[in-house]
Amino acid sequence: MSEPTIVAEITTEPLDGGQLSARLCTLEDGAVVVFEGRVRDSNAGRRVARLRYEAYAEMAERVLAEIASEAAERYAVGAVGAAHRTGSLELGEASVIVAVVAPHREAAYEASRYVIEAIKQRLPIWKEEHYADGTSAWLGEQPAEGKAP
Amino acid sequence: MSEPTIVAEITTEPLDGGQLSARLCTLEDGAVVVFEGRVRDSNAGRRVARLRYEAYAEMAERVLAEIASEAAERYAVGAVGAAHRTGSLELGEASVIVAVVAPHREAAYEASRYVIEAIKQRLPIWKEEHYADGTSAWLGEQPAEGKAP
Amino acid sequence: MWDQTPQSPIGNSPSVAASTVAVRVLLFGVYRELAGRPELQIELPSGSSLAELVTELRALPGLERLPERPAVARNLKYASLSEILDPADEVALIPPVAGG
Amino acid sequence: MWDQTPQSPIGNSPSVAASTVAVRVLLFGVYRELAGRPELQIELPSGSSLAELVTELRALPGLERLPERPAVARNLKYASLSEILDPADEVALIPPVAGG
Repeated sequence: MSEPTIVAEITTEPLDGGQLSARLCTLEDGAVVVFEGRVRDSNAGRRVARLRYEAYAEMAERVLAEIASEAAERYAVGAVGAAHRTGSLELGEASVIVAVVAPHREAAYEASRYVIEAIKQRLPIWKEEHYADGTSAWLGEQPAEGKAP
Repeated sequence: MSEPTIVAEITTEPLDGGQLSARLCTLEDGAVVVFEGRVRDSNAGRRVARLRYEAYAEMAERVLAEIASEAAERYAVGAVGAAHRTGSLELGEASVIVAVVAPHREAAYEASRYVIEAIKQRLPIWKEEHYADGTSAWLGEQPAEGKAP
Repeated sequence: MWDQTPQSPIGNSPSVAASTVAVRVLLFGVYRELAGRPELQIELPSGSSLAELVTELRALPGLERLPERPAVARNLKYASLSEILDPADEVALIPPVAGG
Repeated sequence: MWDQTPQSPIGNSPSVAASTVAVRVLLFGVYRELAGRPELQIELPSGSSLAELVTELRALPGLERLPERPAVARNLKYASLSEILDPADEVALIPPVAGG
């Protein structure tokens, strides 16, 4: 198997998982796993109207490429692609996609899971939820104490 | 959450995972996992030219719906869709797709994995590999002894 | 152990008309190729099990290579070989599956 | 513990010109809102650590609510608060991330 392909993008454009996986797939790859994270209409019991994602874009692209490369080193995959959207998103729109293609399904699932968990832990992106009642809040999924998460 | 949606199809038409997940997704679902199995150009060291899938179609649609329903009972998901293609497939074409949408990603990944593993264990579908050297062989991934696999 | 001759009318069966069962047998994949055909009609004594049907089938030309205990489906569901056949059952012999 | 006055020229620093470091500090999300701005320029004595930079920042209006030990990045990489600042470093304060 040749060196795995890595794609990592931070973009304000709408995301398309099928398009990303089509770009990555080769005839050696029998398994494709695409994860898509979408804007839900509620969170922690509150009605969400829309979201805004803010990124430290230059760093986030590096970190996303690092995460994808780590997954490609750990698992026997042909390619790992990940993209995160920034700016304002409506309900139902995709905020993140992860596409992994691999000769076999076990590696594809595991690499996919690795990437999305790492994104949630350390991609420098922030989410501001705007609620149906007109208020808004910044979310953070883990404490920011100390050094690198 | 309302009753999960179940889609199960055995078809000779090309499969499209993005289309299937789009049909299933609601605004309650923040996570989408799409698995696609594709025809690889080699298997067990032999060059594959194309595949032919044969199904006991009437039973396979029932079994596929059962599998999808089992996944929807076990995991907190909004919908489970699965489709398997039959007939002749060229290299790179999708033979199977599984789309799961769920409020949260853990359930989406787990249900997706459950469905594809169960498909491989008990969906009454058979695969004839046609090799580059002109020969062909029927594949079977587990012994057929005794009762239901 | 059974042959295809209908059971004697003085057998145990309460109904004379039900002394045999006719089942449709579907064959797929490698089993279909062994038999050289996708479907068979088999008549067996009433009360025969799926295991006994398999024994009959293994006596047919080409099907000697069928496993002694293949996976089977009865009326679209996986079934145990100990199940007793009903008239008009549709039985399928299920080779090792290879979906996905 | 440090103030923003340049270190005395008779300090330990071998080069007089390097007695202070000027760093660019980027603020995101909730930290940006606390500061009321996305970016600051801070001058610190040479040899200052990231922890010392954080102490300086927490003395600024609005940033009192910054955690004592926030996550930080230095030149696009997560960094330990014990790291010593280099001139022209780009430092970012990283609020709890919420990608995905």
